[in-house]
Amino acid sequence: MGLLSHPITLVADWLRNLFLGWGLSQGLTTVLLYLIAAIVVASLANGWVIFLIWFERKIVGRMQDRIGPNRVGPYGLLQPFADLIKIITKEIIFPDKADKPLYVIAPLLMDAAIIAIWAVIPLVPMVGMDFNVAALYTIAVGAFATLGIILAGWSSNNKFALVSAFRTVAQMISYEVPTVLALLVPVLLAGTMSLQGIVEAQHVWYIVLAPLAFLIYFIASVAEVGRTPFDLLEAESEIVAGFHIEYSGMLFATFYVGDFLHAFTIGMLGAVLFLGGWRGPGAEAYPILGLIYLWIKAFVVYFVGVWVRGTLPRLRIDQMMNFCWKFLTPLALILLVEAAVVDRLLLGFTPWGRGLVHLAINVFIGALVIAYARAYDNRRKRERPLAAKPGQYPVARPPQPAAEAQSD
Amino acid sequence: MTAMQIVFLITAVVTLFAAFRTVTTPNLIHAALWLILALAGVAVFYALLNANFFAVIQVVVYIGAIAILMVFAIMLTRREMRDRGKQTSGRWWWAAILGAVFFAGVTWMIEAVALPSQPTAAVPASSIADLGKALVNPNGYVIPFEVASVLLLAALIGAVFVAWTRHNS
Amino acid sequence: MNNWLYIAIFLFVAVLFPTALVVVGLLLGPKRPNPIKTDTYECGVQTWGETWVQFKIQYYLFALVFLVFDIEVAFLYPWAVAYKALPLFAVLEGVLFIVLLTAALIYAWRKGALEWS
Amino acid sequence: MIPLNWYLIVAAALFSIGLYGVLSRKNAVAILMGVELMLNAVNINLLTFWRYRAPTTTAGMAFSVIVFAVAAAEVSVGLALFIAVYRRFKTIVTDEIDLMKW
Repeated sequence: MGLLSHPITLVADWLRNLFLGWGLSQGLTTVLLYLIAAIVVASLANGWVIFLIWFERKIVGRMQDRIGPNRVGPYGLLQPFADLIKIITKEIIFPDKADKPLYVIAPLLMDAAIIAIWAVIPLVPMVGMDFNVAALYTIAVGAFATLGIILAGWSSNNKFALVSAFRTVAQMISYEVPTVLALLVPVLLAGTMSLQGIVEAQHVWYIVLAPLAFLIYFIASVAEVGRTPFDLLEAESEIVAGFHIEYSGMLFATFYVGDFLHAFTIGMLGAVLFLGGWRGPGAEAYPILGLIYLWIKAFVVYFVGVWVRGTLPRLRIDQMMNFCWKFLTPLALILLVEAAVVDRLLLGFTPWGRGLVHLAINVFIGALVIAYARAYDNRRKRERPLAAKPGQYPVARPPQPAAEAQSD
Repeated sequence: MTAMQIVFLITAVVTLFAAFRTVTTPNLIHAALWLILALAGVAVFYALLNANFFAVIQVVVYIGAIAILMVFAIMLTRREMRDRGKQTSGRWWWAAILGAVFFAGVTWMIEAVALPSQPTAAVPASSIADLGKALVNPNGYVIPFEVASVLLLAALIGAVFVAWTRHNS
Repeated sequence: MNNWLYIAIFLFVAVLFPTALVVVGLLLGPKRPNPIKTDTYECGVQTWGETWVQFKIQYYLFALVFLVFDIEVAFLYPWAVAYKALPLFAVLEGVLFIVLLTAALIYAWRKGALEWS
Repeated sequence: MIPLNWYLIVAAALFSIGLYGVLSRKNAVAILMGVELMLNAVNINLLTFWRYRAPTTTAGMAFSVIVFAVAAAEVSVGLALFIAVYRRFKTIVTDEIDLMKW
């Protein structure tokens, strides 16, 4: 029972005895312990966002051949703090026509929904809760985030905000379908909805058993967060700033922070569901190692998201909807059937044997999908060839400035 | 009075108030939001009943989908969103009397019957798996299970058929 | 029950965090509203007409298909949790459910309900 | 523990409020909201009796899952009808949809 092997149990027991020693009742002690645990986890999440904001700006800046934040502190590390201090002293504007209670509730609801996901993430082995519907819980709190966006758009009393909110909600609910279906695959393979149980069942990481489901989950989650290339909802060039156009000061910052936290949270969920969560050498003996493993895995998934964001251009809304409904959803349905039928036939296999068969079938399905997509693309090109000849720009070019009078 | 009972009473007051506002607010969007609060209250009841799965499903299905669908429908069917004028029909007092009588009658019935205040057993840990097994068990609910999927298919076909006309887009 | 207690406390904390930040922002920030500042922001152009305008049917159709797929959660998740203990026949019943769901998707697709524009 | 009849009374109240909404509202979407409240009241009863009388069986749970599916089907078709009606009559206030009055 060393500090290294059971640090959390040790601290919890110490605190419990401390509170009991003060003469508090058993129930109240439990409530206090839970409160402390919740505050620790939520602060961890929120504090981490400060680093993420710096990291993402720096990395995306480098990817796009810029320097990124570099003025405040070494490597611009203190930039987020400067931003925080600035934005916290900004005026919060309440538009005259806004529906004020809802206008304030909306960002709080959205941010709270994202923080709430952290309640069920198994950060370390053994400790933490074994909530038997945790996987669905992560979807359920997402419903409140959607609600927050509708409220923000509607209560702002602004056409841009409302149009954007509706687009966002249409996008979020559309991409929730492949998310839910892809999430069903690890639940089915593990035979439980408890995230702790899913991690424990991953003797072989589910990314081996279901790589395509992981991809779908990742893409659909990124789209649900609404990051580039799925950031139509706040396409500055089209609808000004999106559903939070009227927001300012800390209310706006709440949306902004929620966005970053959500991005990392989906990395966390991806790591828990498909990358073995806290699993790693020595994690069972030293739970703190498990936390570090989980954090690294989550960070890798998050980094891929940032990478995609820094690289790809924005999609058009019809392309985005088509991609969801006509590609991801059917593929997720096929994968679900595949996982259900194949896993039943592999009952007696060892974990690795099972994993390799699943992997082979997934690769096969993936190859088929790519071949189909190629064929579709070729057919489309044949049917509707681009007007431009090779060597020319395939897009309409602005008229060449024959005279200087063109420019204004 | 235990802590659970206090939680129950608070939830009951909030839920019923939200439900009352749902049926009385003139502004339809506000009515939809009150409805969402009432539905969330029902989810808390499910949690208090140890029906974890249903508490979560309540939020996913009702708040995440049905309420959103309603908000969309409200926005689609108003030429202007602010609702003016009376929202209740002239015979609302009839409805009020009927509701009150119904409530009184049911309450009287509930009080007349001796009901247990303790559950007969704890909820087994495997209740969700049991539900899953029962839903696909030929001696259980496999017919309702498959009929439900046909119902959903029919509902989707019907709804898309009714709502969607090409010239309307 | 303890799980729900933890979740309730966590939800409370989750609401508390952003609320605290916004309250601090309200306290520290200036409050100097004027009619131009609190007017509806539309890039400086005067707003025109009602904000709460009517929307196109497409939003509704997406929400509709989404609803059908959302209900499937209530049926397929218990099935997936029970999966390990099910005979092959019962697994295939679940697959039949998924196939019917796919039929719904295909109908909406062929009908053109999934086309934006 | 919470006595069983508390749940039943709350459910009855919820049902009555929903009933009032269905009967008194003029807007069709608002009527549907009342129907949702009534369905929820029914579901509370189903799950309450499941919890208190037969928690080891699955009948109560299976029934409420079906209620969920029926509610969803009802909402999707109902709202689609209202949208079609709105397109035809430019209103979904039920008093004004009187083509079949005579």
